[in-house]
Amino acid sequence: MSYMKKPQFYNPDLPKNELGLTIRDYEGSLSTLCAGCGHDSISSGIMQACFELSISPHTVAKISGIGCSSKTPTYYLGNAHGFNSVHGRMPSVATGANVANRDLTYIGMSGDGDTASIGLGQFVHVIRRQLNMLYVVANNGTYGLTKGQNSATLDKGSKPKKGPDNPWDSIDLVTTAIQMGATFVARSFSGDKQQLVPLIKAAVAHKGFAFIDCISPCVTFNNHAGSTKSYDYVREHNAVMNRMDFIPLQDEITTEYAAGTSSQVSLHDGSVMHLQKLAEDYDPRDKITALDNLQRHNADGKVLTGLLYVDPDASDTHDVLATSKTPLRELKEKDLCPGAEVLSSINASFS
Amino acid sequence: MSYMKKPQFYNPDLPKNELGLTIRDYEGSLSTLCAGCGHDSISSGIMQACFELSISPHTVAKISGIGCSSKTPTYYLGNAHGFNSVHGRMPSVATGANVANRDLTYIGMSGDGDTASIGLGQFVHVIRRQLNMLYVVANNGTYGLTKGQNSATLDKGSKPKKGPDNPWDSIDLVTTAIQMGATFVARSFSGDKQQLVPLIKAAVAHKGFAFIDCISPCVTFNNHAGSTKSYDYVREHNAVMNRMDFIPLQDEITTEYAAGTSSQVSLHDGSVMHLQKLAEDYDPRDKITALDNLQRHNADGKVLTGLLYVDPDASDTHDVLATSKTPLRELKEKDLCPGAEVLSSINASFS
Amino acid sequence: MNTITAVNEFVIRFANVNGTGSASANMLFAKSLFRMGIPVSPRNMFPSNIQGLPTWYDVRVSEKGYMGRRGENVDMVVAMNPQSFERDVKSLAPGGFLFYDSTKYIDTGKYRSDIQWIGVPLMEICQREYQNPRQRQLFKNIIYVGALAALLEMDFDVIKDLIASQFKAKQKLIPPNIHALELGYDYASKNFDCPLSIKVKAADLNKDKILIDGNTASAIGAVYSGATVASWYPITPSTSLVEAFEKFAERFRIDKETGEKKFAIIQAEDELSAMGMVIGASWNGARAFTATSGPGVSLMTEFLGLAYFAEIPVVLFDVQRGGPSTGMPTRTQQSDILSCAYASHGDSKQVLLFPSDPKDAFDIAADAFDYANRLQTPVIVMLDLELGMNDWISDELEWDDKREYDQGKVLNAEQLDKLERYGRYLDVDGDGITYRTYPGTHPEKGAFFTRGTSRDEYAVYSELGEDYVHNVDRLTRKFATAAELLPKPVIYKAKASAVCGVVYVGTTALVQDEMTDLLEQDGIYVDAMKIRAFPFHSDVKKFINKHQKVFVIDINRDAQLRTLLINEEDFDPAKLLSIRHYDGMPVTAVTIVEQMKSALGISDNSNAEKRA
Amino acid sequence: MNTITAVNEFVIRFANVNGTGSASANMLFAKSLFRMGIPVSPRNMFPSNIQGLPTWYDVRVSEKGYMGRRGENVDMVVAMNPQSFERDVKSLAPGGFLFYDSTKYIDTGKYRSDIQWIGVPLMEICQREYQNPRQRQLFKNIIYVGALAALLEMDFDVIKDLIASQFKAKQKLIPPNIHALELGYDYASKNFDCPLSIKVKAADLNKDKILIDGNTASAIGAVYSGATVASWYPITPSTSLVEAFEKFAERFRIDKETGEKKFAIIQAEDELSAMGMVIGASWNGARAFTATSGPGVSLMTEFLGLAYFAEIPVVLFDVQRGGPSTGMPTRTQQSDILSCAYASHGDSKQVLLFPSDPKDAFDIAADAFDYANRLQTPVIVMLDLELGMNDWISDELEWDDKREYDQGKVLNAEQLDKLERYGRYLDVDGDGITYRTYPGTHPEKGAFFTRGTSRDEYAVYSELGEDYVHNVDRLTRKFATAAELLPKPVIYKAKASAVCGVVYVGTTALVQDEMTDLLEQDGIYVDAMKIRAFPFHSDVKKFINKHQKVFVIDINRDAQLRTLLINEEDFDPAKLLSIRHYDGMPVTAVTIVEQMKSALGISDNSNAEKRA
Ligand SMILES: Cc1ncc(C[n+]2csc(CCOP(=O)(O)OP(=O)(O)O)c2C)c(N)n1
Ligand SMILES: Cc1ncc(C[n+]2csc(CCOP(=O)(O)OP(=O)(O)O)c2C)c(N)n1
Ligand code: SF4
Ligand code: SF4
Ligand SMILES: [Mg+2]
Ligand SMILES: [Mg+2]
Repeated sequence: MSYMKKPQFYNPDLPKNELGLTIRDYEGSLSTLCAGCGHDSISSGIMQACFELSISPHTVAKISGIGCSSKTPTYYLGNAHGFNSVHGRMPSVATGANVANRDLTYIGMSGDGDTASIGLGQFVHVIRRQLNMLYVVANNGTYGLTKGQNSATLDKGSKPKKGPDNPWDSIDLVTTAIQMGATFVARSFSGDKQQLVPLIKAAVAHKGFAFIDCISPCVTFNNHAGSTKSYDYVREHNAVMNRMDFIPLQDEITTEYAAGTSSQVSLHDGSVMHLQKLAEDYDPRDKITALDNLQRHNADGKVLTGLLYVDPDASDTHDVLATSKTPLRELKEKDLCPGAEVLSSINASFS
Repeated sequence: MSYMKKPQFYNPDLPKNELGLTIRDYEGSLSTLCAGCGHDSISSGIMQACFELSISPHTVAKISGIGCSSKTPTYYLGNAHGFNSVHGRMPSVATGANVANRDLTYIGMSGDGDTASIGLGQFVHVIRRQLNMLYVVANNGTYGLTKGQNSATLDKGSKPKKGPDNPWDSIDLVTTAIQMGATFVARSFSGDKQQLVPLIKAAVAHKGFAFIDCISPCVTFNNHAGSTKSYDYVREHNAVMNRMDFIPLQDEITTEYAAGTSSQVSLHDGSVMHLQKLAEDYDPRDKITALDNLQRHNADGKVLTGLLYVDPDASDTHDVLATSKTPLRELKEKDLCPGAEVLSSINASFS
Repeated sequence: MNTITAVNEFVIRFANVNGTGSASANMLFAKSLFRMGIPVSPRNMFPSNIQGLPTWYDVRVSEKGYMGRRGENVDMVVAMNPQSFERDVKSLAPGGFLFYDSTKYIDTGKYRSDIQWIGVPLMEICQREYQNPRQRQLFKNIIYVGALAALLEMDFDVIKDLIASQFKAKQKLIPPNIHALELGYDYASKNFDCPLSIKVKAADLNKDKILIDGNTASAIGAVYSGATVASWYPITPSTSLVEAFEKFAERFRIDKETGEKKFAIIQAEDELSAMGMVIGASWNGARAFTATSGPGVSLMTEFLGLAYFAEIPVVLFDVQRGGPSTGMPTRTQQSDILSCAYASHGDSKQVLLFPSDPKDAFDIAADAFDYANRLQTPVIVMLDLELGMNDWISDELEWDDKREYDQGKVLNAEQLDKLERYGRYLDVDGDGITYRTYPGTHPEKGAFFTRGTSRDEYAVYSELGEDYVHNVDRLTRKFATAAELLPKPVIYKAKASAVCGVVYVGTTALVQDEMTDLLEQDGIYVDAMKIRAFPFHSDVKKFINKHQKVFVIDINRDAQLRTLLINEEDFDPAKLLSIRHYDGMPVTAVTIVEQMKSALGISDNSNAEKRA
Repeated sequence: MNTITAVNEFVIRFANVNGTGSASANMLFAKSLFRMGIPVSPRNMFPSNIQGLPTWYDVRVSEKGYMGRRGENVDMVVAMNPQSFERDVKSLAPGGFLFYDSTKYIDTGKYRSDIQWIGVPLMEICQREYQNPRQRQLFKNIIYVGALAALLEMDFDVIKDLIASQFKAKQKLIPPNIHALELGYDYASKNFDCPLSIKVKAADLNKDKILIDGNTASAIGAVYSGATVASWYPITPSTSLVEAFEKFAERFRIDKETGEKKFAIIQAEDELSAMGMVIGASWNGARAFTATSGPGVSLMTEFLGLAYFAEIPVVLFDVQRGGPSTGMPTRTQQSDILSCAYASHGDSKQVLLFPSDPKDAFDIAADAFDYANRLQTPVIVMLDLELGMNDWISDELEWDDKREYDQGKVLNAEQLDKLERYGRYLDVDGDGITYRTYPGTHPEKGAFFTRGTSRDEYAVYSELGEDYVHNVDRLTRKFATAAELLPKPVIYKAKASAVCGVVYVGTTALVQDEMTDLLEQDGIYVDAMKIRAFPFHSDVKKFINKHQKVFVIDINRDAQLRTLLINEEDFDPAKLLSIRHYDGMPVTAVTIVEQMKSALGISDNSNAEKRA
């Protein structure tokens, strides 16, 4: 939702962080996503987290694929470089970037289509490489930008806006991430700032690969026809016109619930999602238990949220590759070039 | 190993199956793999299984990617059509083929490079689609055909023939397969015919997606320098010449051990692998237990073999898509073309 | 102040915010004119986003039948979007009509005084009439259509009928829509001198015509041609092709008794997989296709090389959009010509077909499956966004019930039994096309190994240079066969004898009449050739050889069609003059004519300026 | 019977089974000749498998310095492979020498009587000398080298020295190898009249030369040019390039004190990922590359379009092999020219560099990183298997220690501070190349969004046609800048004035001298031009314009280089005569000359037949 100009005035009373910056310094350009889109809440979560961590925005590199979710890096940290690459390939671009300069903070934004379909291979392999980054999937179970096809994370049996019920098993990204060796794995809900912001902060601070699967309702396309809600003129209109050309302005879906409790979130179409927050005394350091826990809740149709697994002593790609502490991109001729004399000896070895 | 002509005589005393065919009718052309390569044992396992199942060879379609493993379909079932496609993409080709004709038996052959690296996305998604096929990975932890780079299934810490110890976590294909919804998941060892052949038979008979992760030592490239074996002239020669140009003829590695017991298989280079066969009373129908079991054994450094998980009532892609019982490719104009009259009404709807 | 006066010959632009339901209303407007028998060409310019950004819908009304885009300036604007208001006001020709929502006061004088301002308090009417805010927004669109009906003197019954037929399935939606229409109609009638000096008049020019987009027409072609397997990955502007296929297949291909589907549609995990499935299905004897756009073609490149070399039929619809890379995903171009023609590394070459209107798209889609099977090679149908996603007036679709699907050279068990020895790649007929067998055909004969590596005539792996050369030279021969099998170009002779020719593919056909007329007004006569396929038919060569100079129109920066012509036919480049247009908007006749005249050294004193 | 008599001018073929250790022994043979100062060109023809299939190693010895492949027939065969024995015997020229293992009786008369048979009981000697079966097999190879030393009168000390230096790291392997050599030497000396009529003689022609393959030379170039990030996926014949990079980086780029590596090599999960990593690393300011072959290029197509459009430096080594598809993975071709030049959908265009020998490969590899950064675009270095995987006599590699890496137009924080407003895509200098910044440069200035979609000069997303056109026209301008920045062609004037020219790229350079000499023998004079880069330098145009007819040599079926020339420079195709060779074997001078003469209408009475 974008045609209202962003207010330009700065409130002198806005709180400042250690760097003397206000939250405004963490903003990007105005979002062009649909009103109420969960992705916008993730953007503000990231701004909030970076603000609270007192990270200088320009030391962050934002990398994404293609999709509504992948557009979001434009909408936060305007003083950071961003790279909106190609569909499903954010992980490899992020890997290259990180390898070139280990000193920046890397945030990778992706969608469930971007990650679980076209990008699944890259997702798994960036995990295996233990890249030091925060990888966020704005998970809405659908392909927002191409207008609502089912994604591979959509629950089996879900009713999408168009077409028949989803007949395929869904891919559980957090389970996959833990299985493949991610050392920080969390799930959250875009509308739950209380939970999301601290998770983002912890993930950014984590050394190694940090993954947040953030459920982020697509207010426009997902889970539509499954609704049992009463008559809606708009819906019928769209159905009859055989095209989705009217998209009502929606409110952001939010929730707030305590650790160890569960929350039922109503989506705009009337369907309900059961979120279950991990108890406060949950120890996320045991991988086998984490996986077990997930499986049990999945079977119950409950979506477990919180920090599911963490290895606080994780290493990262640079540790494994033993790359120099000075970022590779800072190395100069004298560091890199063996020189003419050495070349003579190389020549000699080939003669 | 190939420069000995295959003996052409037929032994009249060879046992015949229900179709009146002998095992010879299940052969393909002569293998050009290295002497002792585990992959050749998988080929003979497939021949044996199809023979015992009395499958008419021409009703099988063999599809593969690229690699030593992917070459093997040429070496079995010479009367079946084969398709050696491109690297990592066997699953999609198999999917198309199966969708076009549900009446054939589909065997997909792949390698660990083919499946766990370039093909990981397709592997996971063919599982999600529950394609009715047998998918075999000839798993040697290495890229045989490109001369011995580490693959993504190679155990962390393994010592490859060239280069440093493998620093990356390995992908466990059976765990992945179960997680992603495969309904028949087994692991075996190429040299253990007693176990492998019945598994292949069961997998072929299974309706839905059947996966066999078959450990298949690359006698030429894998696990070489880790050896503590005594002086070997060849090895030193190769090391000094900085190229692998001498590849000694090796014997096939075989083993035989009872259900519930374990077996230590020595590889040619002297390294040892711990295989643990599932107990006879193991119930493979419980997914959560299967995963748990796997994790526990992985942690112990033991490779669990046998039928790990099966859902005997699985459905397949055709069930999900509700495609016609008559194979799609058999449908003719009268089945498919709505005809001129209908076209008039379509025209009318656009005027 | 001059006021534009025009009957059935003008352009009206709807400027909306996307996601506000305007598309249906605007389509209602255009289709009403179509039903009034007036040639009309609606064109959607939409952003690559879902809600809240500017979107435009241009409707060209042209009794002369000019269906191409006319140009940037229009005669009337329905300015519904505050974001783009200034720009929209600017886009109006002097003397044009600016239709706006006058609920809030706008100081029109601040903008322009050389145009007519028509304010209708749309929001006010809606506030008054509807409680539900969603209905307010939706009906606002219908109200302005009603107002336009009065202003332009449209046939109100036609609009009402159209609403009735569109909402057939939901009868109760009919009265409120008609009411909204009437609200607009009444307000306009009461407050303005209706009709304006710009208006429509019923005609009878759309007999036996339909209004349909190219993606839908292609999809119907695929259904009729017996395509049973469709695998795809969503991407604009190709998505609606597969969605239409699904719709028609669901309608006509489900067995009424058993509920069994005589088709399978699989949403793949990406384009590589989509193409892999098509290859697998075609290899196994089904008629299979996929649809994508540029980025998908790039991802399918490796597989296209496999299909070329292993000789597997493939039907691929490439609905082109603005490149390179993600480019302009919601704009039109014909810029995948080279990447498709030479898709894949090594000496790969692909067959291309260029439909130019919906009827053509239907025919070519249906034929594509025959060609792919006959030639055992990929056939890429090159649509573009302009054709694929816009509604066009088109001839009705036709089908001959006696038509049989051509599966090409496929041997069955009986035929195999008669053969001494079967050779998959033996060129028995000398046309470069060899005989294939489907898996499972015969217990002992006809099985072979399909591979992307070199092989001999019996499909046995071979690294011998002579086997390789023998095989790829046959593929060259097969392409020569293809050139004469594929559709010939269509040639339009100028009214007088012409030394110059003009050549194009696809949707450029849309501006052909207007271009010719504009040139003729200046006494310039040019023969035109619409190329329909690559490799090029010998008639293409003949046409070009017959003319002293030939203009090649390219809807891309790098003159890709011209390149392909020169490459493949060794024409002297000096003779092929390049006309290029590549800003993502559909090309206009004026653009082409201006470039032609400047290439011919004719000064531009034509009516170009008046019209642009 | 005629017996071939030749000193330092012959071809000897080693026919082996792969995986039997013959490669080291054959290399020992070739390198010994090199050390004797005789020009020599060894060539490996290996199968796409690991063990047990035929493999050949041709060594051309040519005091004249002809280093190209001579032809199918050879003067001597060392026939060690029973599988290919018949074929190998056939490949011998009349009067040639057939060296074989006479342990088992072979009825030589059954095969041919017009050649000399030289039987050495290799297996018998091995049985006698060695217990370990592996040693028997390995030393057999060394024994035949020893025998050849006697037969061809090689300098035995040179061979011994070579063994000593090769086994420097494993001293104890030296004596047994020398012993094996002597076994062969002694047997041959005792049983045959040594030397044969075909033999070698020490010369002094390899001063300041090295014997090295092109992949290794490229890798050293990458090390010298400061490449720090290499990501790749294994594929023949490019694998050894990255392996060599790793070797030299491990040797020269590890900090001795800390053990820290000043490079990172990542084996990616596939080629898409490999290219993605290069793009990410280059975007972030590192010098990064990948290496692949045809199928990998096809898979990188989408990403190459992104890098072109988003203007990211990329260095890609494409070591070409036989296509299309998996094709002939262990054979050579130059058939990715078009797929690389126009890689990706939309109007994409890529910079190509064509190294022609190892020294050139080193220089071009090093320069490629400068070009990519200066031009902010992918640079594809087009090697082929012939150059990449064979040892060539080459000039020594040279490096100027004063050389600085050119990172192109990159603004740092101070420069940004001085700017009013930074525009990532503002063409400040008019050369089409704009200024970039690295992530993390400045807290408030210089950050921008990199994307594959259209944008304005300030990197803001835009769907406006004019912004798009402005941007892509600048890219065209950038390519014009590139044409003059990239290496010029090398022109070889004929000895007499010439009306014809010949044009080629890459390894075809290897046959240039022989070709010119053969033509001169027939009184034909042809100027030659080796093109080193695309887009083409203006000198390329000049050269072609200056000649009446120009032959374009293509190592592919579809005349891809010729196509590129015509496309890009609008030459009249009638003037560019195509010479093509594409069976996967390196091209010979004779093949080219024959085609040239037939194109010129000169009957073929030259010495072609004698030599082919
Ligand atoms: C190679 C390629 N294929 C297809 C597309 C079209 N496309 C754009 S976004 C998208 C899906 C986005 O889904 P997701 O990642 O879940 O993001 P969301 O919009 O739901 O946030 C697709 C298929 C593309 N841009 N590139
Ligand atoms: C697109 C592409 N990239 C790379 C290759 C080169 N390649 C051939 S086989 C192979 C790996 C094979 O490994 P695996 O699947 O494990 O089979 P194995 O040989 O070990 O049985 C590779 C990388 C290729 N053929 N195609
Ligand atoms: S379509 Fe869905 S995902 Fe995309 S912006 Fe709108 S609400 Fe968000
Ligand atoms: S290289 Fe390894 S995998 Fe390949 S054939 Fe030889 S032993 Fe088997
Ligand atoms: Mg999504
Ligand atoms: Mg392997």
